[in-house]
Amino acid sequence: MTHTPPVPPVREVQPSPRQMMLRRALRHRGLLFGGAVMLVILLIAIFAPLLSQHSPYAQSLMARMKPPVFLGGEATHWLGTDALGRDYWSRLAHGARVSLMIGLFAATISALIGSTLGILAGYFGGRVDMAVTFLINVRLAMPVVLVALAVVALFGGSLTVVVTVLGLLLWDRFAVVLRAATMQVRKLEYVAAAEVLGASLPRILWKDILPNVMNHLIVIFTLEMAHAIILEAALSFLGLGVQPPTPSWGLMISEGKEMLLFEPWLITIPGVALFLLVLSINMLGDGIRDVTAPEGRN
Amino acid sequence: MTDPILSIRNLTVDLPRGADRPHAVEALTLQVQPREIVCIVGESGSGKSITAFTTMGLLPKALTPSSGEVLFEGRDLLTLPAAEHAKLRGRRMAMIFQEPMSALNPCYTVGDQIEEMFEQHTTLSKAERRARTLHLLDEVQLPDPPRIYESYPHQLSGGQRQRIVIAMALALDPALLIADEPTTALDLSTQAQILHLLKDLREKHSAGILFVTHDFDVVAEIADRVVVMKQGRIVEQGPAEEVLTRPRHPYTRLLIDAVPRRSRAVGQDLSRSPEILRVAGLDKTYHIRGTMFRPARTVHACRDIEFGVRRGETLGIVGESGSGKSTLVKCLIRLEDPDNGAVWVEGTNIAGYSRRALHPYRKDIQIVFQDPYGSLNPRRTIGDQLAEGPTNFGEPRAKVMARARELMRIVRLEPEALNRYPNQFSGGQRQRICIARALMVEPKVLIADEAVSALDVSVQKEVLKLLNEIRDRMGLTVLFITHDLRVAAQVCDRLIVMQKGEIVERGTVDEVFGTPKHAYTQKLLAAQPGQAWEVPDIASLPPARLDAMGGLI
Amino acid sequence: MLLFTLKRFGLAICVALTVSAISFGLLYMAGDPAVAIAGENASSVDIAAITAQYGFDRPLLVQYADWLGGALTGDLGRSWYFDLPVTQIVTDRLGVTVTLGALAISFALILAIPMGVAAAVRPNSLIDRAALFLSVVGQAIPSFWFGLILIVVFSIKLGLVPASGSASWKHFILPTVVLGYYATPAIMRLTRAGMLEVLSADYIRTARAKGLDTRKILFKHALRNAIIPVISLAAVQMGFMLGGSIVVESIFALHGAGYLAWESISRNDLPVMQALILVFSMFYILFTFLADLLNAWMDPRLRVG
Amino acid sequence: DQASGTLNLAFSKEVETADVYFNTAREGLLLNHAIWDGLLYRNPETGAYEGNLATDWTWIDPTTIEFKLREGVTFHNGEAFTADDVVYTVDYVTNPDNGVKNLANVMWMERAEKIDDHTVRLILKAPFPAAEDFLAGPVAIYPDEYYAEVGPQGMGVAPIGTGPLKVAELDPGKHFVLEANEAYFDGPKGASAIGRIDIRTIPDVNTQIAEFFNGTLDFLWNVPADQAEKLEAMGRYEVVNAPAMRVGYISMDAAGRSGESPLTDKRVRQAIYHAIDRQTILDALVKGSSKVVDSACAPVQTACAQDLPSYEYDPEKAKALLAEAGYADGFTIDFYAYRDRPYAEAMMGFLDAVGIKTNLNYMQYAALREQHRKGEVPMTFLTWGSNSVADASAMTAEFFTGGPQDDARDPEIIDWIQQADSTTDKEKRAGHYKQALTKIVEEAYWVPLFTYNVNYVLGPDIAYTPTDDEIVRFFAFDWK
Ligand SMILES: Nc1ncnc2c1ncn2[C@@H]1O[C@H](COP(=O)(O)OP(=O)(O)OP(=O)(O)O)[C@@H](O)[C@H]1O
Ligand SMILES: Nc1ncnc2c1ncn2[C@@H]1O[C@H](COP(=O)(O)OP(=O)(O)OP(=O)(O)O)[C@@H](O)[C@H]1O
Ligand SMILES: [Mg+2]
Ligand SMILES: [Mg+2]
Ligand code: NI
Repeated sequence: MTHTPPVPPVREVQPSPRQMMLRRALRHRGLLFGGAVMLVILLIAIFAPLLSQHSPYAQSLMARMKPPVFLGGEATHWLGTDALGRDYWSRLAHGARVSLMIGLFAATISALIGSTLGILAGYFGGRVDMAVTFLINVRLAMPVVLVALAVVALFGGSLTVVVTVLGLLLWDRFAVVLRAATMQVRKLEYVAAAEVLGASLPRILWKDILPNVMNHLIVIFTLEMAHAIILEAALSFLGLGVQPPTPSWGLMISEGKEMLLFEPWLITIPGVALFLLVLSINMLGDGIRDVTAPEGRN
Repeated sequence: MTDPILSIRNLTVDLPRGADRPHAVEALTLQVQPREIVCIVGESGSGKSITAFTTMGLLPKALTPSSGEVLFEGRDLLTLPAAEHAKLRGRRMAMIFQEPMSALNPCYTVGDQIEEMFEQHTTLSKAERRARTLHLLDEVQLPDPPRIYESYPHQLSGGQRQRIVIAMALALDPALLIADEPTTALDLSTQAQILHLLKDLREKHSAGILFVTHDFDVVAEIADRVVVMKQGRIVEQGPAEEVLTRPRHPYTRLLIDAVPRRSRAVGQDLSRSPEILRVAGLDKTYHIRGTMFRPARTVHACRDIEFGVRRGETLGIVGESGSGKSTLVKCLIRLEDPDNGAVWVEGTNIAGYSRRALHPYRKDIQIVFQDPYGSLNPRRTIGDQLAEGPTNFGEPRAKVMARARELMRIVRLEPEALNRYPNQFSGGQRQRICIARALMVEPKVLIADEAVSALDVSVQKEVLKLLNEIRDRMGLTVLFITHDLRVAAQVCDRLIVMQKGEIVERGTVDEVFGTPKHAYTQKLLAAQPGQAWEVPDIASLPPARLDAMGGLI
Repeated sequence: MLLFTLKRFGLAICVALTVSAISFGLLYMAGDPAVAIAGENASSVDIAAITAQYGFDRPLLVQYADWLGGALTGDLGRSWYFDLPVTQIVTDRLGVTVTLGALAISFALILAIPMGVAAAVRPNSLIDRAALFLSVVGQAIPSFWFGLILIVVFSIKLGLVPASGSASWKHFILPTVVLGYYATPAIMRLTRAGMLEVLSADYIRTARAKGLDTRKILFKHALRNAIIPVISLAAVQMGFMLGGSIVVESIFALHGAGYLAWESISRNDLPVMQALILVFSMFYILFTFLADLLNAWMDPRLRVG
Repeated sequence: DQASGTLNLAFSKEVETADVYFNTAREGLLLNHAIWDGLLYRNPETGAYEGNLATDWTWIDPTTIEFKLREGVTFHNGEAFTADDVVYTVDYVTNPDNGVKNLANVMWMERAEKIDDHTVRLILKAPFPAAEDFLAGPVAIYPDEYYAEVGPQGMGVAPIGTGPLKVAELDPGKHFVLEANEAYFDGPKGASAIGRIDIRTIPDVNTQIAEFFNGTLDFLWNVPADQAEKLEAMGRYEVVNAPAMRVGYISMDAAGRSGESPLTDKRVRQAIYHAIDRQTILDALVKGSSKVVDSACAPVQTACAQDLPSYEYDPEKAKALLAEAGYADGFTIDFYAYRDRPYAEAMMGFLDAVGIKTNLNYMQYAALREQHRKGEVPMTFLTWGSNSVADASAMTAEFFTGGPQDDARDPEIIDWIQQADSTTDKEKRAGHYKQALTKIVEEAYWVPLFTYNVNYVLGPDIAYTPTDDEIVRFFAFDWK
């Protein structure tokens, strides 16, 4: 055998991971739907002041509970007014901000706590893992709704308190999933290779572990974001969520619930909005999970 | 000639749209006679398993047979209703799979799982079923059948499990037995036993066996006839003796040529060159914490390991799975901390160094791992990963990238590949990239831990050649870990043989393979399949002639 | 096994202790409990008397040790509100909640497992899509909203079932649906994913090669393996449900532990809250423990050889 | 409903114990009236006090009353009612060691003395003009032998009284079944026309209304104004609105207990008074028979003067006052509340309009009261129901006599109220109260808002006339 083998060409057919992800994303119906709804809500939240000519706080006690246009109301308040005569559309639009903010911040706090714990436990194993597992167990054993209610009841329900409490209570899934994912990635040989090549610990965590557990992180982030939004609504429903007159959707449902049997639209409108938001976040999360399924083994 | 048991004619199986080729199997024709072992060989992805699955009626939903026929006992299986086909399975045709570890349901005793065959296909009473099962267990040479009968799969070794699967397959005396790489996952001595068992059983049960493998040594050991496949097509078939010693098709020749020889052209004399790495008294014990339901135990993965390697030398480390080979190298590169012992690299003992103190010595020893898919980070470009090492040792980016480009050329990849991601490369290409990555920091010692085990023979050959070249060109010292004795013989200067964490034998290749002293080494050597087969010298064969379609004339 | 059980038990105690310590600290940090005991219309005179009577002027640690000592002997103190032993109140209310939780988890399992299996057997089929739809929608429907809608439709409009209370089995229908529906998506997804994974496992291929009929393959070989993680999840969900039945109980006026918890929060009845947090966490620990045992029984790999 | 002969009612909160001396809930007071009797009875129509367990009573001196007890009365368990029961009850509840919860209800009594089996004397600690009202309200007479045996806990789960209704079943906090007391004496309350009353606890108003629609509840009370309007509009149910003794008010930290605060400036407080359109809130949200008040007590209460100065709704004037006080640009302040969130929000809207930004802290009553007592609350919306005691002292004494909930700490007011409460001269008393109430308005220590009202909704086959003291008299129901 005398000939040298030809230089094997790079497999042109295979696009880069990012291109593949994008391609899959564009074919994923759930992701597109979730993304679109989410985008609309996001835009509404951002441009809330421009989209409504009334202030969400302006009361008009003589024009209470005016029905929305589709139930025979007037066009000035096309979604009607609430029990204090405030414009429902304006509150809904501004409420999108609050709900998104609660979801984002609470999920961010828990992501920071949970993924740090999870990644450290998964990477180091041994005692660190035991300690983290214990913490996770403690956290799981605490009844979330009960503790959240108690804390909000005792410390008052400002936005900050609610976000912090939810953030401090919802990190378990981050920790559990990232711990498992990190353990898996840590066993892979490229981590060993990086170590042998003299990479420092932070560098390995940052460059080799984090990017490869990122898809889990994002998926859990969306789940917990939805979870936080629903929980806040539940707290508000029980009267222990954020403080009025902040226009949170949960609060709107809680205020509208009083008239459930007589003016059902009062609770239906924010209820549907909340449902759509949570639905879109969840679909987005599911989509991301499908789309970012780690490629490699074809 | 008697009637064939199985006769596949002109079979074509379509792949789903978007696959890299339109057909998994194309225009395939083959026959299996009673008491005949027909081996299908070919590289990964050539359609061997698909052929087997089509016959069994176990094709994944995505794949559909589009033309041809599969005649079994006079009936065309492709047109047979699924329910009828299911009735044949297990009773008239049976199958053994590659992965014994996962082929059995972990939730039921193996006795129960064998008995299911009788339950499904016969009307035997409970007691009879049990008796027949115990008999089968005895027949596949399992010790203490009543105990095995009550065991769960996880309580048995891989070889034992494979025997259970075989027992299951033979339960109802099928006319056809299909074995899809049944020994690939087993170690040498177990493989030898299973092959022996199959040969015996063919006689006793008068079944025809379709045996799928990619290992020519196994073919040489058991095949009556050989079918060679490439990309879904049969390129050559004939009696074993004929195909193995006088292959006619270039592809068959390429494959056989790639089979490592059992000897190596003697390299340069190294007795004068200085010792670059020395290991002494190295111990490593794993304490496995008792998990929820299992008691704790300790494993002595390495015990009192001692050896030295000279500059430019290739030291082979062989031994069965679990003998401690990987643990040893992990201790050398300090992915694990040895419990005891010293590791001298050019006179510096790095065994006890802290992480920080070790840093400058890191680049002296580099490693290439087995799994071509797991050893590259899928989220980083090749260039970024190649640059990792030198960057960590503070080299300027420009210089690093220049070197990366050069190394890409050395491992025969285009420099543009640096901007791509691992998923855009094949397994063999990935192994080259890993070698390049290891070489980026200009190591003194390169460890290859089963670096070619996961590759097809032809690719394996390329990579081995590359390694050889690089070693000679750069004066590298190589620790070559493998369980494949052929490979070891071909690339190593000296060998050490490990068993249960200890070195049981050492010496030059000729010493170890020619006059093994330790019983374990002897056993290992004896278990090699196809020893009678002398790999032909392809260059000396007459040139092949092909028709326009790539078929033989 | 025994050793393991003991270890698990020890761990469980540690977890429960930590939970109780955290909640104790948290609850006592905010405000003077004496006011809570005195109640809405009490005057200033009453409050001073109560502070002394209950010993709220002692250091927190002493109070905790006191409480813990009592808890170990089954004495969780007296409710400030009802002035009855907490143990009595809690055990009294727990019945409804445990019944509800058991019904709800059964409902969820009965709904989710067949759907999950059906979805996995025919991926991308109509039933798979329906299951997926149900699970996505189920995750997004706030349970309080769902509960109110059910009352309006099934109780007021159709008059099929009572709206509130716990007097007969009929009263449990709506709460069971609301609470159970909440756990359904997760269980269904896990069943589906587990079945999909198991169905592509080698031993299923072996079973098919043996010529077994589909029913046997699905139910004997596949489901048994796929169900193992579902058991753990169901245990966790059941634990969550007990703690999370607050909303459902308050809507349907079920006087269970969840409702008691919520009321105790409004009443600042710390001994009861404290006990409930402890009880809920104990339940969670108990369920996960039972699930582990059940799994060990189901999965021989987890048994001691 | 009538068919089953059972009247179905719902409490919206759990009652901690049926022993009325150990609960402070409104529901407890209702049970008190149904199961027990006081010595006296206040006729809800005339407001006059009538004999109940006592047939006759005379003031011997300002601190001694002598009662002639009704003869032939028995408790539900058959125990005869005598002077011993009165003496035992008074001695028990006034003994601080027994830890009665509502001390204010009983601590004005010193002791009781038995003269003979049916004559008893009550000795007061000091002259106490509201004594008759308390004796007609919260002070129930217990059976001495039974109570000595079972104590508060036994009484809590198996109450025994002399009242028109007796307890047939009791599940603490959850469920009460009352039955008519066939042997009830011929007193001012009258016997119960309905044989059986079933009271469940249903916290959610919607659920209550749902059950009401289904006919599984016969009567609702405390129905919020909006829902009551809708129910009335349906035409099938009778909705009755009755005034309540509860008064809503904003208390401001004039004494500066919570630290540096704009509210220490009288002009700022007056501005707040001017800024809130109480009438509009009342018309839009509170509705019913409520009235805007300027008194720090309920108009129905004795000595609660109504001809007081007032501040009309005038946002411009409010702004001017603020500017004068140096807050032309307004300020931001914490605002606390514990109930009626929409009312609070409405007030916040009005304050916002004159430049006062408020951060709402909506918390549980216990927590708010605790913080208020510590003097950490600059401004809060509170209400007070006076335990249905129809006397101005039930409110002013609690909040303007220098106690921990006194945000004004005005020595003059403290003095006037103390003088008023230690005299039995009705004229003088009224005079002092008027002085105090006037100064509270002038200094704008509080913004008294409005009285509350209660909506009662009657099922189709129910006959009942609600009263104006927030007390549902279970024994006064009848079928149509
Ligand atoms: N379920 C499937 N869906 C799509 N393509 C498949 C599927 N299974 C196999 N293939 C494709 O069919 C071709 C033949 O595969 P097959 O499994 O028969 O290869 P093989 O010769 O058995 O290889 P190996 O030695 O790796 O087992 C390959 O290109 C493979 O990618
Ligand atoms: N991290 C670990 N923890 C516990 N036990 C381990 C660990 N790594 C290896 N072992 C055990 O140590 C022994 C030696 O393992 P090692 O991986 O070194 O074998 P090997 O010779 O490389 O086998 P193979 O050929 O399968 O790669 C085995 O019994 C293995 O189970
Ligand atoms: Mg194959
Ligand atoms: Mg190894
Ligand atoms: Ni060649």
